Amino acid sequence: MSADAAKVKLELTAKHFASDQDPRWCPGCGDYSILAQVKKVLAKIEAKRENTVFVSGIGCSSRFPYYVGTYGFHGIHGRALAIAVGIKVAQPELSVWVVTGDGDGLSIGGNHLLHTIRRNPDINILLFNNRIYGLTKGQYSPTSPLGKKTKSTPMGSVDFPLHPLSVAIGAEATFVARSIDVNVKHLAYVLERAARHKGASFVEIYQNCNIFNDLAFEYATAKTTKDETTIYLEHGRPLVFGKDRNKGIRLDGMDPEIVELGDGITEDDLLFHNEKQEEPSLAYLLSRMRHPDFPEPMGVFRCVERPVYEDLVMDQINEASRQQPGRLEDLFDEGETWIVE
Amino acid sequence: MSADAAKVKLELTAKHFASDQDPRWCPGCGDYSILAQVKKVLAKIEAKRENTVFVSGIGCSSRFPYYVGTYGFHGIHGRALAIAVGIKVAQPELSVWVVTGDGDGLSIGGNHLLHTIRRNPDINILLFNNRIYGLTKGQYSPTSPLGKKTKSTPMGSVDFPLHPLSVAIGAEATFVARSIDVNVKHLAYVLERAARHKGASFVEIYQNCNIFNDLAFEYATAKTTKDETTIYLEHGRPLVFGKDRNKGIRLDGMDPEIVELGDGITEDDLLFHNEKQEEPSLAYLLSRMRHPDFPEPMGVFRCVERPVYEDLVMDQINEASRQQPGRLEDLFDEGETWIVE
Amino acid sequence: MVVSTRLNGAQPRCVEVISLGETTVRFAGDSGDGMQLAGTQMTTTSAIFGNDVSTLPDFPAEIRAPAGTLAGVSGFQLHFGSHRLRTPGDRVNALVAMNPAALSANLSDLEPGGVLIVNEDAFTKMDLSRAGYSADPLENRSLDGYQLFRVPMGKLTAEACKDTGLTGRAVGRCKNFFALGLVYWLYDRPLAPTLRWIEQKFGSKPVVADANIKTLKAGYHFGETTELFTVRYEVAPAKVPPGKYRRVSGNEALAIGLITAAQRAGKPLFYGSYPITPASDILHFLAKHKNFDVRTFQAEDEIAAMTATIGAAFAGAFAVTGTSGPGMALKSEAIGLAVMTELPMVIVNVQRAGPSTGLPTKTEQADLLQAIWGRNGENPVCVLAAATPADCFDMAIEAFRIAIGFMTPVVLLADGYLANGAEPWRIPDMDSLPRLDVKHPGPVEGFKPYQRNDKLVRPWALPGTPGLEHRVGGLESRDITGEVCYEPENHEHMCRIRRRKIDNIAEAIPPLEINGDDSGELLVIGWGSTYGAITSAVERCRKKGMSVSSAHLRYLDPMQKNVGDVLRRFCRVLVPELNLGQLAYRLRAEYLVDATGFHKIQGKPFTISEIEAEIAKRLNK
Amino acid sequence: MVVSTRLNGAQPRCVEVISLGETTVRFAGDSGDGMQLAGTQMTTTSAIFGNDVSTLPDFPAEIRAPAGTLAGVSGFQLHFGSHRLRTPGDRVNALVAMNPAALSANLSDLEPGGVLIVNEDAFTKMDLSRAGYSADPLENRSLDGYQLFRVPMGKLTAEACKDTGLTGRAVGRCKNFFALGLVYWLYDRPLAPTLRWIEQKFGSKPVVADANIKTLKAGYHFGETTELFTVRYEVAPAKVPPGKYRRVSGNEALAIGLITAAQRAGKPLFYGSYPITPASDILHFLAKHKNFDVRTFQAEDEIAAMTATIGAAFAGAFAVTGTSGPGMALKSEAIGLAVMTELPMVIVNVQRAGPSTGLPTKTEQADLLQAIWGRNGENPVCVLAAATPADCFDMAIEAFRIAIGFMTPVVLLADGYLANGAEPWRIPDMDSLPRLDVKHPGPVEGFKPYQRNDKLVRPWALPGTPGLEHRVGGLESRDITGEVCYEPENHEHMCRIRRRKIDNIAEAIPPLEINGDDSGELLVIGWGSTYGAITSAVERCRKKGMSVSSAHLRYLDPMQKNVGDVLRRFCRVLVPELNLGQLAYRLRAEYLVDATGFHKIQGKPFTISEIEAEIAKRLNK
Ligand SMILES: Cc1ncc(C[n+]2csc(CCOP(=O)(O)OP(=O)(O)O)c2C)c(N)n1
Ligand SMILES: Cc1ncc(C[n+]2csc(CCOP(=O)(O)OP(=O)(O)O)c2C)c(N)n1
Ligand code: SF4
Ligand code: SF4
Ligand SMILES: [Mg+2]
Ligand SMILES: [Mg+2]
Repeated sequence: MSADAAKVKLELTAKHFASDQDPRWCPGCGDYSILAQVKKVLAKIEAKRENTVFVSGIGCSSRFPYYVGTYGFHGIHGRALAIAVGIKVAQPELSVWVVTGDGDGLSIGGNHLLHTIRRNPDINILLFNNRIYGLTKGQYSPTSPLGKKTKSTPMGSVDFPLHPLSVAIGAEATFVARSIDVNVKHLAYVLERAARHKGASFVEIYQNCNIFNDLAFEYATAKTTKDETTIYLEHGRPLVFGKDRNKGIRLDGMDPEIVELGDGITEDDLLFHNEKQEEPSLAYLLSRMRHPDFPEPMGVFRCVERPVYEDLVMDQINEASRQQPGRLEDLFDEGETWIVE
Repeated sequence: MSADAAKVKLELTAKHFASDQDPRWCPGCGDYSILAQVKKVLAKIEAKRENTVFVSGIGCSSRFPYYVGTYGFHGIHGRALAIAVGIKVAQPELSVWVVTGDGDGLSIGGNHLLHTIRRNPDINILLFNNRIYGLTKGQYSPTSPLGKKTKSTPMGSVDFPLHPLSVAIGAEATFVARSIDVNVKHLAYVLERAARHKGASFVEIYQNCNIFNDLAFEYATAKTTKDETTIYLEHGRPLVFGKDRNKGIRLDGMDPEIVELGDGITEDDLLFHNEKQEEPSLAYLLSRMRHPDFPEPMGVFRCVERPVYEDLVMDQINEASRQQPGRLEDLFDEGETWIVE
Repeated sequence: MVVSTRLNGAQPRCVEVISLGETTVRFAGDSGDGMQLAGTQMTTTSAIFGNDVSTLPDFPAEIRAPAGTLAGVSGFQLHFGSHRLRTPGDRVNALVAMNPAALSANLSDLEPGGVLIVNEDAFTKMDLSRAGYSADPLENRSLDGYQLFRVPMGKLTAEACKDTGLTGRAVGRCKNFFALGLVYWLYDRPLAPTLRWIEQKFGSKPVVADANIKTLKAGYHFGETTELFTVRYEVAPAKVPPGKYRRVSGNEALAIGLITAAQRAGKPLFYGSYPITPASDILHFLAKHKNFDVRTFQAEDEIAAMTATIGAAFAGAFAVTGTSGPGMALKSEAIGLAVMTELPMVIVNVQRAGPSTGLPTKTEQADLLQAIWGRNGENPVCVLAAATPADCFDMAIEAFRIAIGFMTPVVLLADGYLANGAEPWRIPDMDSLPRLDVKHPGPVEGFKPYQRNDKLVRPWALPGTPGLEHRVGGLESRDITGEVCYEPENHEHMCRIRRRKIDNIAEAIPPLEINGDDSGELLVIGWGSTYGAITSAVERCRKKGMSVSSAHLRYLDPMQKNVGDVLRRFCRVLVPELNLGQLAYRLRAEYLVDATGFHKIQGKPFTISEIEAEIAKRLNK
Repeated sequence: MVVSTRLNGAQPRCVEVISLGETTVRFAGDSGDGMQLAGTQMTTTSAIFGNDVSTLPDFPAEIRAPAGTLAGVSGFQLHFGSHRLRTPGDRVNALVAMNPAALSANLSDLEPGGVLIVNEDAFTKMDLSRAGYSADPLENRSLDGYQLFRVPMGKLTAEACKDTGLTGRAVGRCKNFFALGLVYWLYDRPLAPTLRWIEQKFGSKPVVADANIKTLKAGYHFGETTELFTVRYEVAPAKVPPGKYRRVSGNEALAIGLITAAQRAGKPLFYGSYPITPASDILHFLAKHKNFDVRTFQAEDEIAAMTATIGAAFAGAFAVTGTSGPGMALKSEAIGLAVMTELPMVIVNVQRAGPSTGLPTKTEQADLLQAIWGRNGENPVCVLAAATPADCFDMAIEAFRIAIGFMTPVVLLADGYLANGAEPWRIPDMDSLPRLDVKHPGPVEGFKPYQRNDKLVRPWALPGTPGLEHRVGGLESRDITGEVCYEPENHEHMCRIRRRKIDNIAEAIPPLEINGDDSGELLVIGWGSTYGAITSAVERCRKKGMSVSSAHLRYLDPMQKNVGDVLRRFCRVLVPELNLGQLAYRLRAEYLVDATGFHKIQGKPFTISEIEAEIAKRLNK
């Protein structure tokens, strides 16, 4: 099969995951690109439509399930994760994806994020971070930077933002990653990694809302700046970045610092990425590297194994059933009984 | 003034902060000790009863406000922090304390914790962690360890716990500390530090629930073990612990390890605590040191400055009023008007 | 064995035996005194003996108040009789008080002239003052209006345990068996069931078993031999339908009913809940029965519990969430999502006294209109209410029958009184249980998720089925196809369909039955846990010749088709409720009938006589 | 200046002038076509001209649907007349359609024979197909039933801008001014107000200003000179009370009212809210007015917004939270806490079409019984509803008057139609504004937080005041002292007091007024935003001689004291509502009056004629 033929096949299969609804995002919205990559990855991992469920809350991003030809659940604001956990516990074999926004997932739904992450069910959580409330037409969100002027903050926001990955690592997530809507190859890579991880995979996707928060991530996407403002994580590799890949991140105690390679500093002096490090402090530290002080890490921050929630639930059920198969007669007879004649 | 006289004065003043209600916790509950220390610290910092408000949610711990002779608000389950923020924004000059439990503050109230911490209002948050739901008579809580058998988990909990300090640091708290109910001196020290910090001070207090989770912290309180299972943080000092203070914590890359002092290893090789480190990764790493793998750090993990929420709110109001004092006539006349004669 | 010396009937001394049709005994003591145990033992014994029984525990609001204080008093009330009983008894005929606080907290419920047995050893200066007594009530004639029996239970228990090897505080903990033995003698109860229980329970601790047995017998013998008691009571067995019985509380019955429904349908049972008094015991019960494929999910809050339940229903489980009032309020937004997606599930609200946190351990019926109206938009669900503890079993199954039959969330209301109250439950025959047949569509072409059947019910298509891939959500859906639809007419159509579908349930439920004549001067109509008090009161009034009947609603939305008819056949309608008039409001709005309320909102159930008196008043008797 | 050539009255060609009492114009186009701007300009111009006006924007549900699609159509409807208007008009008399999608989406609302002005340049193949047309409606006679005017607005606009220096896409964006100019000519509107506005708005961009001015005038002249139009309309000024006016939408009026209330009391205004359509604009408005000591708090969710509002009330601010239906459901548990703690605050619910997410941008009135009953326990609050956009100002102040006068949360209901609809508002005289006097207790000995005055109102004691230290909470409090209290009688007492306190509000509000005769055959009674349609319909029917009156409820709980009386003075009662009968339910339950509903639940307001027809039907006319 020629490369072209393979491509054709792949695209056909991506179409296989389209629904009969036309997406209704604004022209130019970053959500389109993410949708395309998700469908491609579904094809690549050979997902079955009937065994896949997309769950969301409310927001522009949360319209996502309508556009995927699998099962779908468009929930209420902030609750996608709890719906997803219910689905997973009822039918552990389903492949469950959650699409949420920075408002949906971190504002009203922040608590479910913490608790779902700690329970570690095998679901894939995609948080489309556009640093704004899109659907309600432009209020600041929990990820909007301090001082951000929006409809609800005409003098600038006074709320210090939350950083999704730091929060997820605060809850000790087993899989944490980041990508950007327009970097489609990397996005597809990260999505595939998330899909293949057994446990709760948390992916933050920088997404441009060209209507209410245009260019929020320009620093990380513009040709002229992106090499200096982002750094791509590779497992086992040193943290190198820059147009000429001549800069790196070194640790000074617990503080990361940017250094130039050469002049006595080699890659060996740099921080080496280890996504499998049990101790999540490294992932936390990476999540703290932020523009403009640091290049922002992209890729898989952390990927470790931990038993998944629905397995533990089913283990207990199986164990209990093994010890004493459930018979209604026994249930009725529990405790003391007496016979009246 | 003799030491005794001073002590008498201090105790009198602690009484000054008692209410007319008798505490109704179970005899032996750790909450009593915390109440005593809080009252003592209120006296020590010369708090004014009328300018102090204690706010809580629901739980055994949340009965706290009834026992303090200041203003008090016993809220609903999980919402103490939001109530407190409302109070603070309405009257920034009040001193506001929040008392919450591991269920109240981390289960139903987890989201408010994240958002309050990130906003950084000047309030003191005391989370009484007894790793159980006390008031509802003994279900596991988000801090209960995996496998914990409780009324709602007869076969053991399958939920990986949250760790309050890690969560708080995930939200980049400006003040994070930990103490234990029975270690009254240290508790008083930490409470005083929390009170004096300008910003949201988050304090986890290990609290024994002798009815539903007795001895959960025995490792950290028993004479025979506590020196090995806890480590007291001091700003600028190396992390030394052990009965003979002959052990320490050293960093191996980003992994902490326990080392014995001597044999070539000196205090200088150890990790030095720096509560003022801007970068919270150190605090995060400390929050990850857990029994039985590590001695658990006690004391102030992190204490940094950041503008406080209510000040920023009031700054904007003052600035707006300075630019154009609010006159109703102007408000009514905004936009286009016309006159009908 | 000593027990063989028990002289049934033949009295060693001259003791008068009074026969009672029914009687009420309350055990009261400190939380640590084992009163719940004594009470349940006597209940089982009486049930085995053949009485009808009804019970109510009374827990202190505090977890563990300091010993000896009023806040720490724990009580257990048992009503037993030789005929059908429906409540734990209006007034206490005999009170056992293990300490001054228990006396102080319970005396007002004891009938004048009632039997009062006190553990006089506990009437020390310190305990008197802890209970707020300035003078010793045993000494100052303040108890003259009762038949006071002072029993040095502490000493006598110590005596009984002397040779058992039991020592120290453990001896003190046997006191409840002394009290129990004494009461057994007083009411001529057999010791055997309790002896059996002790042997089973403490089989591995023979010293404890021995001490408890000796103490129980010592109590019994104390009654028999001391001159203190000159009267003894007997309560003959009742005529109860034959069968195998056990005692169930409402929460137990409800949980058993949920498991039964799921098992009869061959489905996993999903229970998503956040602990809250008085609903938590359902979670505890279910978590202990994972061998029935029960998947309990202790959520981070009620909203997660509710939405996880919706997810589980979408994925095909028999999905339930349970809570109490404040939690119900939190679920309200999400229940709307369940209504929109037309998924089957059961939402249990074990009501407690509100508003807000209210009196969390006390009972009330004030969430009815919340259940019906407490959501945004036109948001109809089916609302049911259980009438007695054992009825919780039937209503749990009924809730699922309706939920799956009509693809709708069903709210099942219970309350604190039902939850903790207990009554004998005739264990049903397996064959008598309804079979709940669930039909899921198989793979088809051109599947339409909102294509309805003649009852307006849409199909329950399960993820995992090829070809049925579809999407549901909280936005308005186009009928039949289920896609998002902003068209005005479709919205009106769907709002009306959702309402009509609920109304259609009325076709699938039995008509309202009348207790008493079909028409007359006064109809007393109620719902939920007031059933026992209302029915008994009406029976008493009818015996006195009053023209009164009663009816009890288990279906609150929709109501049964004949409710309007029934109401209109009576001159007046009285609605006793543990609220300020919510069912009355509903009946008035629906049927324009001048139903007037009788309200009690004290965290306590109605007594029979309260309702009796109100009936008489309404009939000007 | 060119404008001076405007030949008022004297027509250069033979044009018939028709006088209208009122008329309705709708501008419709793509979201990017500037229709909202054209509409508001014409509104202001008409108001300044002296007409009464009422308007309604119609936003697309999607943020930015692809250009040219149906989903992207944005509309603005203006009703103006020479007498009192109360609605934005039932049917459209003249429609301006800027593209095929706008035509397709709006044509059904245009009256038969109505004026239809289309931008024919936009009827390209691509745009036709985007709008779902298979054939060009301008060509296939499908529009024969209307007065169709095909105007090449694109070309004419380009022409007009030719010498201004404006180029490219910016020229296209002037098209709305061409349409506006043409419509101004058609209805004989003065250009001056819009010219002034353009100059102000684009003062710093003279090129843009110049282009817009030229285009506006070109549109006007196109009407004047082209042979296309043979008829022109005039709508004489209305007799409106003298005074200074501005246009307000309901959300603006509500926000202004809140600020006014706080300012009149010398209090900070706290507004805790989580964004939600259609309530968000209140937050936006308030956030822009921090110079009035407005402290806006965009919370993490509605529960935080509600509880922060409770905290702010406790600390003495004028505390408000605002939301829409789903958010209201989320707040319900916390509202109970506000009820228990008896703190004053205002809870705004700008209702939208439910249930669940429903039709989030559409209007509905289906949260009335949620407001009254949607909480656990006996949980009464005061419930008010605004009747018109400008009435939102008065009701916001009234809500605070009651909240602080009775120490109670007050729910103020508006809806999407009021929120976005606009009408002229006579700017009140400062002296005519109520002064809201708040009294906080000063330092006293033995302060009792639940000591009530004769209206059962407890004091509002502020943290910061020495000697008043006290604690409040969600557990039941003992009356007077406020300490936690589990006593049964106290609970009943407090439940009844909380209800009675709300009932007492009826003593402090004006009686219900009747529009029409005091008695008669039919009373039409409504609440909220249906005011305009009901009142106008009843007036029309009365003119036709029917025996019908109307009354409008702004107070829903408690209702005014004379409501029962009013209802009973009519043979029949009709209750039009944008729900399935919630006020009707309440009236029936409360007064046992056979009030029957007339329902519309399509996300849209009633038209006057719908209600007119229903009245006629009910009166068998
Ligand atoms: C209970 C509730 N509160 C508020 C809303 C209004 N609302 C809808 S989406 C949204 C936020 C959207 O922001 P985000 O999650 O970041 O999604 P985006 O639109 O940016 O993709 C809000 C506040 C709602 N639908 N339900
Ligand atoms: C909305 C709501 N849900 C549930 C409850 C029941 N409830 C009261 S306290 C509590 C948990 C208490 O645990 P924690 O916060 O750890 O406090 P502790 O009693 O252990 O001090 C729960 C679940 C409630 N009061 N309100
Ligand atoms: S508003 Fe922003 S996030 Fe929403 S669809 Fe438009 S561009 Fe995308
Ligand atoms: S149950 Fe536990 S936490 Fe609660 S008062 Fe008793 S000992 Fe303390
Ligand atoms: Mg967003
Ligand atoms: Mg706890």
